[in-house]
Amino acid sequence: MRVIKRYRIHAGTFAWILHRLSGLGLIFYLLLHIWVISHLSGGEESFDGIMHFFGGPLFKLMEIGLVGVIFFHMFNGLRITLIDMGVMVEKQKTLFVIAIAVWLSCWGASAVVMISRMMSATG
Amino acid sequence: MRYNETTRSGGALWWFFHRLSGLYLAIVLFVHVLVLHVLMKDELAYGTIAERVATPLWKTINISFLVVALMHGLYGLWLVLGDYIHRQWMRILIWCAIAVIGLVFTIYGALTMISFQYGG
Amino acid sequence: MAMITFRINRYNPDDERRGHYAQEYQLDVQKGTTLLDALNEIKWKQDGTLTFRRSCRSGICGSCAMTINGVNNLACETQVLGLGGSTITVEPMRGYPVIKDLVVSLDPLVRGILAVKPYMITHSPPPSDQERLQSPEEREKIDGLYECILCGSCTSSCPSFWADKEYIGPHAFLKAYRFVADSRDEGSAEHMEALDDRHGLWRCHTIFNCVEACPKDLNPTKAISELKKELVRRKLG
Amino acid sequence: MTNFDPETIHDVEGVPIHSVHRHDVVIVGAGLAGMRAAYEASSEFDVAVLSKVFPTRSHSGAAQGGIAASLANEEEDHWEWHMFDTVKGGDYLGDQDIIETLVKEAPIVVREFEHMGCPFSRTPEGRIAQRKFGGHTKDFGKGGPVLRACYAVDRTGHALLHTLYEQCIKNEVRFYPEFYALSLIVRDGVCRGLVAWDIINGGVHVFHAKTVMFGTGGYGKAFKITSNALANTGDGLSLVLRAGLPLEDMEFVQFHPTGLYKQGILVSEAVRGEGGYLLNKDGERFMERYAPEKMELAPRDLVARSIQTEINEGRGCGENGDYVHADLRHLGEEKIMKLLPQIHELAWKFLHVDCIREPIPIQPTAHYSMGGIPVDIDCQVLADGKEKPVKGFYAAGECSCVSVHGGNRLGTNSLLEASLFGRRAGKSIVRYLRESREFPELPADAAKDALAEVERILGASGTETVGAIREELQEKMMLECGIFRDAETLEKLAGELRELEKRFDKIGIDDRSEKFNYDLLEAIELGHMLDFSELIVAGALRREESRGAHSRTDHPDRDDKKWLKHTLAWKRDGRIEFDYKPVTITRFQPKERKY
Ligand SMILES: Cc1cc2nc3c(=O)[nH]c(=O)nc-3n(C[C@H](O)[C@H](O)[C@H](O)COP(=O)(O)OP(=O)(O)OC[C@H]3O[C@@H](n4cnc5c(N)ncnc54)[C@H](O)[C@@H]3O)c2cc1C
Ligand code: HEM
Ligand code: SF4
Ligand code: F3S
Ligand code: FES
Repeated sequence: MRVIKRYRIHAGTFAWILHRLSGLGLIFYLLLHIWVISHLSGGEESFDGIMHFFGGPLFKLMEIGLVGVIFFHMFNGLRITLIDMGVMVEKQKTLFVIAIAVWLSCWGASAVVMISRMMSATG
Repeated sequence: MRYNETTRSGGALWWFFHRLSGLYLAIVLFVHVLVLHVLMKDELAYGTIAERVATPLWKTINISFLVVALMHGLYGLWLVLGDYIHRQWMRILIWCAIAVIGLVFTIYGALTMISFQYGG
Repeated sequence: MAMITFRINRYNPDDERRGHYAQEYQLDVQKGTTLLDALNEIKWKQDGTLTFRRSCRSGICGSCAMTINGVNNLACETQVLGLGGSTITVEPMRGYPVIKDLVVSLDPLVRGILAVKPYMITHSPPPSDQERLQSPEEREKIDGLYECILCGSCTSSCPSFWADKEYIGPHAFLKAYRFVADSRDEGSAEHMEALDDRHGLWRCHTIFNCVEACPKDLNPTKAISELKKELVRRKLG
Repeated sequence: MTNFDPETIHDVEGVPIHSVHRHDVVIVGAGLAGMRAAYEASSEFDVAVLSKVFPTRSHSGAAQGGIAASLANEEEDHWEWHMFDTVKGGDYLGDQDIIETLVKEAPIVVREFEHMGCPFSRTPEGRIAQRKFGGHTKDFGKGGPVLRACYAVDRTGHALLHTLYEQCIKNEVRFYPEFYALSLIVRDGVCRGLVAWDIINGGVHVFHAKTVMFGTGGYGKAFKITSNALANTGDGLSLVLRAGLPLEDMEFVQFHPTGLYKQGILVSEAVRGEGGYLLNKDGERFMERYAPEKMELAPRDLVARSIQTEINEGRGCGENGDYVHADLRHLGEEKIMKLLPQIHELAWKFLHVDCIREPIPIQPTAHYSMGGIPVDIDCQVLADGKEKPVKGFYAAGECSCVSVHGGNRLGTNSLLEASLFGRRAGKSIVRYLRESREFPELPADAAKDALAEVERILGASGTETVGAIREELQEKMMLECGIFRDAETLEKLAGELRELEKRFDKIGIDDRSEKFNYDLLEAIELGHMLDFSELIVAGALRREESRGAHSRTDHPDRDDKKWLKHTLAWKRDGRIEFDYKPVTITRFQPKERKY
């Protein structure tokens, strides 16, 4: 017997998919990060070499993205943890809006700081 | 349908750990991101990083962060895969693979941290 | 009065090859007409082969749960004109095997329920000639839990169920917690036994689709979070 | 546990061997009556329950208000008072010996439900909470309304039904959900099982049983405006008729005063019990005219007739003047949301009326069938309607007539009846089975009629449609055999029903598949409704008096001399035959019924 495979995407589904993707992104980033940091033991040259490689504007932009991903996973993770603690289970929609708002404002603020630093560095 | 021991996951403690580690990561990571990615004045260079990494306090924080983040993240990966993969042997295989990755990276990362010395 | 098009996802088990297909019906709809009224009208006047479950037509039996414009709801509680729009899509609930047209198999629902030992467990004998006492405050704890009509909307809407056919499901978690939260029940451990399982609670990722889908405005997610905490508490001793 | 032994399974013509089942007890109906019996009997025997809808979807779940028992949790109450109210409410047609059993055992049954885990509402002391309900009074009608209806907010039926389902699961009752009973196998006064249709997969199944019990519920669907579910088509009644057995007091159909306008969906009596007013188009509390003392809390038949009179005499509300208002506004938001949340929800979802701010448009709705399968106090079905039981055949609940409700059922007495007599049926089945170890022989042609019926309808390709005939039946029954009746219209209606039956022979259906074919089932159900509707009309025509819910405008008074008796009716070779039996009177002599 077959099953139907369509369903409306509610906010919760959306947050869950993003949380998944961001979580998966982060674990792969973390593995990469560990490898990068391991260059520290290789001494100054090796580390600065790789840092230089990651220092271009493209990677700077990606870094802003990374901060966004971290912040999303973090604030959504906190939202889930609050729900699990029984906080605002009945007002989940409000909590969802708060989480998204906090995420966007933290990300926005960080992005402003980072972009302006980028500007001053290049300019 | 029987829900019996062979499928028992022992998920309770892992679930709890996921929340706790999440909280811990939220604090450490928030600071980490602010300090290193946002408020950082200079280029990320060997000097600036290495100086910090070498202090014992930062060493402990970094190592605990490493372990907790790996466990949190890899268990998260297991959760995701576990949602979609139901064949028992595949599950065992994946569980082992994730455990190995975890072990390798923990050791690898920890060695970097512990062995590192700077300016002294 | 408005002419509404009903786009109904159909499936005839005697014609496997054709599979699922959409068929459209037109109907003049008045204020006050529920979707169930409309479906009945279509069945009785236009096409007797159109098949769906229904009984109470007053939102208490749970028979007529289906996916309406992409969300699960009870047809008998849905005002057609309240949906807005001139086309309404009606599909069988997602995730359950389709038996015919809008009728789905209830086996996954029943399986989930059976897994949680869905009955009050007591060891001490009840007082003779008297009820067990339960204060109004204790009784209040099972409000929002015992009202479940077993319509299956919640579990059908849950992505975890889509991925795992043996997922016990939010409807069953709600049922389990209905007993765990009952001051008279003495078998919490037994109700929760099956929940600490790979098809159990830990497959719930707090997605809240179940809450959005529940036509009785119940909150399975709340029950789930209470159960998770309870299980952890027991594990930690 | 099971009796499965291939050697002993009989061949039944036309039915594959794997579709022949054996159980000690086969119960049709998973409402309160059916499942309460199943719970009782399953402690010792192998019980199967068939239901045409999934068990928890039985119509018992729709009951809102409460279940009566003189627990005296809230204030003084006695079974004698409850008995008096029931006798009087039934306009003295109820059998008093049986009513005495009903009211005496009521507290036991309700407490058992509590012990099973039913989530009753509670008093501050932690006891089962009780509320007022129409017709239930203190001190043999001399005091005011009494708090007697035990309730779970306004979902009492739902709470009870789910509790029973849970307990049946615990007792490992074997459910056959979505199986439709097609015919009974009664030979030589012994019931040997029944034939059923597997709705999901299609196919005729035979259930070979030592005992069969019916808890198939009511038949409100024979009327246009009804509070009943679409599944309440009274199949059980006509199955019994077709097996050559009689039905009792079929002319007594209760109309509930407060149905949602047009939909018929019930606005619980709690709406009156908690203090709602009934207003006509002039905003007048018209019950002052009909029951100055009890006002809105008078019994249903009286209130329903009062509303209908207001409407008939041009004091109804709205454009067509065909409804009145139930007004809750003076109760205030807090009380409404706390005590009557489901009513608020119903009015909002089905009429878009917010009862905190607006009155609810209501009209009388066909609600309950007092008549049914004649049974004795142990729920054994009576072959002659009087004392000769059919061996191994039981019935309880709304489909039966033990006669506790007489001519008119009091609110909250039927949940009580269904569960109490379900329990008694279970107990007497257990007693019976302890004696008889053998399965009665299963005739080889047991499924003949059922197979023929299904085959005929699946192949039906006439021009008449089930929908049209049913609509006509429902409309006619409502108008011509409804709250007010008279000889002329009833005679006309009898003729019209015969016409409808002829048309029914010429139906055609669209869906010819075997799997989940509601087209087929609706046709079978229509056949049942036509069958017993004839009996209702014929019984109503004969009973030349007004009693309880049966109200003849051409015979407005109760006539105890001629009509203090139960109607029994058979259908033999298409002809209706009548017999009567006396009413048992013990404590309370018939008196005029005034409120
Ligand atoms: C809206 C509403 C509100 C009510 N409120 C109250 C109240 O507050 N208090 C009170 O005391 N009473 C109330 N009543 C009356 C009371 O609910 C019913 O009389 C009682 O529940 C009947 O129970 P039952 O077990 O006899 O039948 P039901 O619960 O109707 O069950 C009938 C069963 O038989 C099955 N069945 C029928 N035909 C077949 C077939 N051919 N094959 C297989 N299965 C079949 C059905 O599937 C179902 O499982 C109310 C009734 C209605 C309609
Ligand atoms: C290095 C940082 C992090 C990594 C690599 C990471 C990774 C992951 C992954 C892969 C998942 C699984 C997602 C899923 O099951 O859908 C997950 C889940 C989760 N993460 Fe993180 N995470 C990190 C940081 C955080 C932080 C800072 C929080 C904040 C509290 C957090 C809270 C959670 C929670 C609560 C879950 C469980 C969600 C669920 O059950 O579905 N994580 N994480
Ligand atoms: S919890 Fe709600 S959606 Fe789920 S089965 Fe119960 S009533 Fe339906
Ligand atoms: S939708 Fe599913 S994942 Fe959990 S919160 Fe509800 S059960
Ligand atoms: S028909 Fe019963 S819930 Fe819709």
